[in-house]
Amino acid sequence: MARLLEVKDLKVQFKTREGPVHAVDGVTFHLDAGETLGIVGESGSGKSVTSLSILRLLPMPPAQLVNGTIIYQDKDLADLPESEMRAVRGREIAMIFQDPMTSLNPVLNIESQLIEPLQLHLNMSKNEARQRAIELLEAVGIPDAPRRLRAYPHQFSGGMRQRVMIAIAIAANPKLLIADEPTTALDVTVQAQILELIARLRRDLGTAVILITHDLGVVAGVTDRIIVMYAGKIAEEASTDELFANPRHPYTLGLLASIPHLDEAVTEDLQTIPGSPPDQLHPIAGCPFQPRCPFVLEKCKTYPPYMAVGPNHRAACWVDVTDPAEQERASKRGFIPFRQIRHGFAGESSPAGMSNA
Amino acid sequence: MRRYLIRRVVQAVFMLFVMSIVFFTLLHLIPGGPDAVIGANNPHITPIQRAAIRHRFGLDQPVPIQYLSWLGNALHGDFGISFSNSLPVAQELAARIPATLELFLTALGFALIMAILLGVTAAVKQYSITDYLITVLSYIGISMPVFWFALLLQELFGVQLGLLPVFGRTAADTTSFTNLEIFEDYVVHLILPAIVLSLLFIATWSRFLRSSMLEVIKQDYIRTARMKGLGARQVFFRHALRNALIPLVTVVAISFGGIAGGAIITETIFAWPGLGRLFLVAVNFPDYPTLLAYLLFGAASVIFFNLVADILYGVIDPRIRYS
Amino acid sequence: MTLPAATTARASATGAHLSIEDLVMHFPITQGIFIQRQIGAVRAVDGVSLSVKHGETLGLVGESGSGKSTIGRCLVRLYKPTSGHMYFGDQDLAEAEGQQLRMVRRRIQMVFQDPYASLNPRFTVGSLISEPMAIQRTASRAEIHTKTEELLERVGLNRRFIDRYPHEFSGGQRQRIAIARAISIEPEFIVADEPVSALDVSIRAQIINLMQRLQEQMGLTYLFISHDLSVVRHVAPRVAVMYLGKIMEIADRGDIYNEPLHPYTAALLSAVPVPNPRVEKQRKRIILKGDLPSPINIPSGCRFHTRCPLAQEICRQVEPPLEDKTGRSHFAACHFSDQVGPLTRTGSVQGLGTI
Amino acid sequence: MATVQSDQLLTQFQPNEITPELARKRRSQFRIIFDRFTRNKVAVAGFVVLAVLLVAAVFAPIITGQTSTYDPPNDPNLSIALSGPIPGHPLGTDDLGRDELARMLFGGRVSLAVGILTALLTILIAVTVGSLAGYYGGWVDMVMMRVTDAFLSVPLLVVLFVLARTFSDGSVPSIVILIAAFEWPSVARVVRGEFLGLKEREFLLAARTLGANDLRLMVRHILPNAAGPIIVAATLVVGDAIITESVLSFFSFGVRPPTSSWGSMLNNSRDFISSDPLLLYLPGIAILITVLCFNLMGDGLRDALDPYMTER
Repeated sequence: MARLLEVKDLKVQFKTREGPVHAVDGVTFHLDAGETLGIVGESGSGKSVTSLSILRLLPMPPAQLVNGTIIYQDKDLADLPESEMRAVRGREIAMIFQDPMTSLNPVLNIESQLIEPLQLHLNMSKNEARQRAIELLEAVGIPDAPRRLRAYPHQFSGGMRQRVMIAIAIAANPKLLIADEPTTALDVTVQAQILELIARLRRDLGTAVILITHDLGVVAGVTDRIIVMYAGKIAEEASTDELFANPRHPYTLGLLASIPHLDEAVTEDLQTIPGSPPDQLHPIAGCPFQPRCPFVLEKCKTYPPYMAVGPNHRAACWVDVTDPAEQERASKRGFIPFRQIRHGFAGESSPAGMSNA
Repeated sequence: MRRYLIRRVVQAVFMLFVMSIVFFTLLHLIPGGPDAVIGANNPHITPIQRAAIRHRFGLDQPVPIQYLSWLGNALHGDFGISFSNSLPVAQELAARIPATLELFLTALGFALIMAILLGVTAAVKQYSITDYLITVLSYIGISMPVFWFALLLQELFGVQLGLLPVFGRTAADTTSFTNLEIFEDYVVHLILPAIVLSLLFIATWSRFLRSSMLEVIKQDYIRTARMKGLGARQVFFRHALRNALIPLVTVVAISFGGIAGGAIITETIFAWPGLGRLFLVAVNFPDYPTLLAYLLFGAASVIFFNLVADILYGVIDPRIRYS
Repeated sequence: MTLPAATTARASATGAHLSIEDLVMHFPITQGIFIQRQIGAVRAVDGVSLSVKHGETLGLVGESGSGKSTIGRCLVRLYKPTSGHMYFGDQDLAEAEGQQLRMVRRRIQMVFQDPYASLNPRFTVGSLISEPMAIQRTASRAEIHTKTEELLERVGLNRRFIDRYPHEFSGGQRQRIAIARAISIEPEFIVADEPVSALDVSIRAQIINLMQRLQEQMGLTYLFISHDLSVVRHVAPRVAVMYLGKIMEIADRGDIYNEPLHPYTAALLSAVPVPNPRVEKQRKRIILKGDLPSPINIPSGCRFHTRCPLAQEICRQVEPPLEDKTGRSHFAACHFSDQVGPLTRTGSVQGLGTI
Repeated sequence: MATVQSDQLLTQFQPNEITPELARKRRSQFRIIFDRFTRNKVAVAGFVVLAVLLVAAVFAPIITGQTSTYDPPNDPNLSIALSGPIPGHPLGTDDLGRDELARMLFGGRVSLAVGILTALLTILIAVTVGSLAGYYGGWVDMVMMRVTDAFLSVPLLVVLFVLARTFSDGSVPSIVILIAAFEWPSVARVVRGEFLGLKEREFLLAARTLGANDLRLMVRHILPNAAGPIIVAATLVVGDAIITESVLSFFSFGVRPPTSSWGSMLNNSRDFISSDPLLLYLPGIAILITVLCFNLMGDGLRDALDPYMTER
């Protein structure tokens, strides 16, 4: 597959009174045409900042692109002139955001917001654009599109607004769609609708997708590959199946073990990751996960290189967490060997619709 | 929306009615009220003359009756007769309105243009020297006593530089002027008072617009607009300014309501023959029928323009228009 | 307003600690020039009956606008219910006033969703945790300090933090502070309103475990309100599902998750993403059409019929009662609960347009 | 088994978890606010200038050797009238030959007194009305807000002139009462807004579920969180009141001689603009600087008093 995007050693900082916040701290990844990549992380992990810096949508200042290249096709977006960047935004790469309630301009009707990218990038006349806008609204599942075109954002529910947002994003047929927590603000049944829609559009249009979320469940179903971020760095990267089947970073391991799984038997206690996510104003020397890590070693004080731990599988950890000896050592710090969910699951206790029938 | 409108209008009318009672009672019950004023300047007045005057102005009736008859007349546009020159108050006021409107509209129009220019510039160039300069100037504008500023301008442009007239609305004698000269004469007389009157508006509005603009720029939908690939100009004027102007529109509308009080200082200092000067003369006399009418005029304009502000807000903001 | 025989749910509630009967909470919408008159109501809770056994956890699940949080707030009497009863022991919480209400508040406490918002930023941790003791006068001035330090350690915080302000703590630590405050006067019952939703994923397990440990140690009873079905399944042996102000289904954990008897529960379950790609790729989803109707204008008959894949004519007209469908205290309010099983197995994806 | 391990984990890790804020030395609430205020250099400058002005005004009688509260030394000496700066009179003399410096100090005493006293009275009324209306809502709110609306519908300067002419005896207290009577409604709205917003906040709901009574909720919980906007409003009222007083005095409706304020001094000096412009400049600049400093300080306080401490 053709390489679409290549991000190398991206560093983004926010200038504050008390010093720089190292929001993204040396992130390297790539994306192929038509691929769906998941970026998973908690608040402050740098996942959203990474995605916003691709389109250079961060407010600068206080944000500052300190280092790195963002090669899209053959252009480096990191130092493209603003005028050329505008031709990339919306046309080549488009984005949808977390909060559909605030992402649409409240004083403009849907039509004028939706035809903007059509007129700008596809040079459509107003009439052509209006026709296309109706098709787009229908494509994202908004009933009665011609009439709804005249409506204002506040007349739509959250789920409908996110559909409008998606229509705006795909209007000029971008090659890459970045979805930054597109369902976090929505209810679970609406989330299912939106994820379904994104998956279908991706199939129909062949668009590459970067899906950013804090919810491991959301990425499990729709992505080809996943990046796990922690404290502005990539902790682990693998194909989706491999990541869930064979997690190799203690953070991924902890994350998977600490959330209750609907497809598993109910346990007495959840395994916890002690402590809190770090504050990027005061980064920890070496591996940022060490204060919370049961596998921690003396050499974790220097940051581990990304090590290939399998085909298409990288992890930034000195420890081989699959080694029984290491697990034994870690169990003294409270580590519970990772539940064997991959080797089939107890059919009896798995909720409706989740057993492999 | 229609129901809301009716409700607001009814409320406004009721408020004005309450105001009229309050003002009437206030002016008639205070020591040194209308009764005491009669003949105050004439030590030789006889009790019979006094009674005649009291009767003529209806002051021999109980206050509630006086109020009702005043109200009845007022509803027909009759606000009584001035104590100072025995002319109908309504007529006096009406004669002064054009001069005040001319000054007020010029000043507000000028202020609006300046405030938008300065506010938007400051917001676009946040933290630049221009921004600091505008901020400093608006702070000074807010903190400056208007009458003092007026005196300084008068001294500088009128007396020292001799560039502009400092008193009145027109030259004393305009009979020999051509039409163009008459217009010019109006304009040069307007400049200083209009600048003085607009100072406070420019300062407050530009600061208001700057902060509302900066607030809007932070919103998610501005990021959406940039995501589409729109240029800075379109993002700013099409997406940001519209949202930032909505609250300013209501602030401006409310400022109109201050016409009665706002004109007093400027008109007095520049000897502008408008309502404000009429009022000041009435206060000093004291000419109660004129004062009462003026107070009501003031309250009415505040109430009316508050209403206008509410309605405008609904018209401009689709979130309210459709709910 | 007539309510269906939802009260049968009470029948199973032997030894119930808390028993809610026909709870209604309508927020009036008023309009008027001088005198406000009511022109409608937000029917947030529209006739709910349920009970919680001593020392147990009842999970209350629903999407935003379902009324689940309103029930919680009625229980701690932040709202006075429009009608209905909330029996707590022999006391009706709906009726308690004045001194009675103060005494009740000693026995029922609440933990809120957002630990950034639920702690007064002007208070120190010590004064936050000790405030209930000061108000309820359950401890003397001298005891309060020692007790506060003990409470801090009990929830896993250092006792040296007693003089610090909330903004100095992380989200997980703040929620511990909020929990310490709630248990400081040794209540019997805790309403936990989305206690982990605002926390980072890696923190949630800490708080869930803490709450479960405290339950064992103190014999607490929980009403655990959440939109997260996985979390509720983990903490609550019995679960109620709400939709638009009513309970759609209430049953034991195993029953409700394995064999839902209401299409809404089934749809909710099928919509929850599971962190397992193998399961995800095989799953059949029930995608509900449309949006949640407004709680001002609740649909006739079964309130779920506008979005239900099983809806028939009868659903538009007759509101189904909440009744025991299996004889194992598995209550569901659906005319066609026997068809929910097949629906779960096939899934249903509503037709959508194509590009 | 699992339980034991995670319990062990809890005790092992949590108590020692130190966020960067916790790692710092403990600071009192006052200290935090002070630190944040001092970061705003302009606001600090405003505060310093105000402090100097206040000290000068407070010690005006000692500096000039006068014992009266508000009245400046009245020692006309027409031989040195309108002198401009001369030895013994660093700022010159007025049209009656009285020392301008002494008059400025006493004028400032009056202007500052009017400003500060008005602000105090305004806050007292506004907090009472605003907090009751915002907290209780319903008909209490309805009645109080209609009254507030009525006051706000009054054409301010017009009514002030009329009332100053009729009610006021030209003393400082009467001016203070007059101005405060029309300053409180807008502040009351601010207070009401704060109370309305804060009473729905979760921490307040939490306190209510603890059984806290209304008084405790209002005084211990809401008021400290609303203090910021109230204090800021107070500083703005000071500036407003000083200007309003100067306008009243300029039109001879304010304080009456022998008491003088900066405003009445301006009224007095109008006629001497050509002969001794210093008499016009000094009081005007004094008003400008004082009001400016109050406004700058208010802005600094606005940021320093933000209760949510979004940034340290």
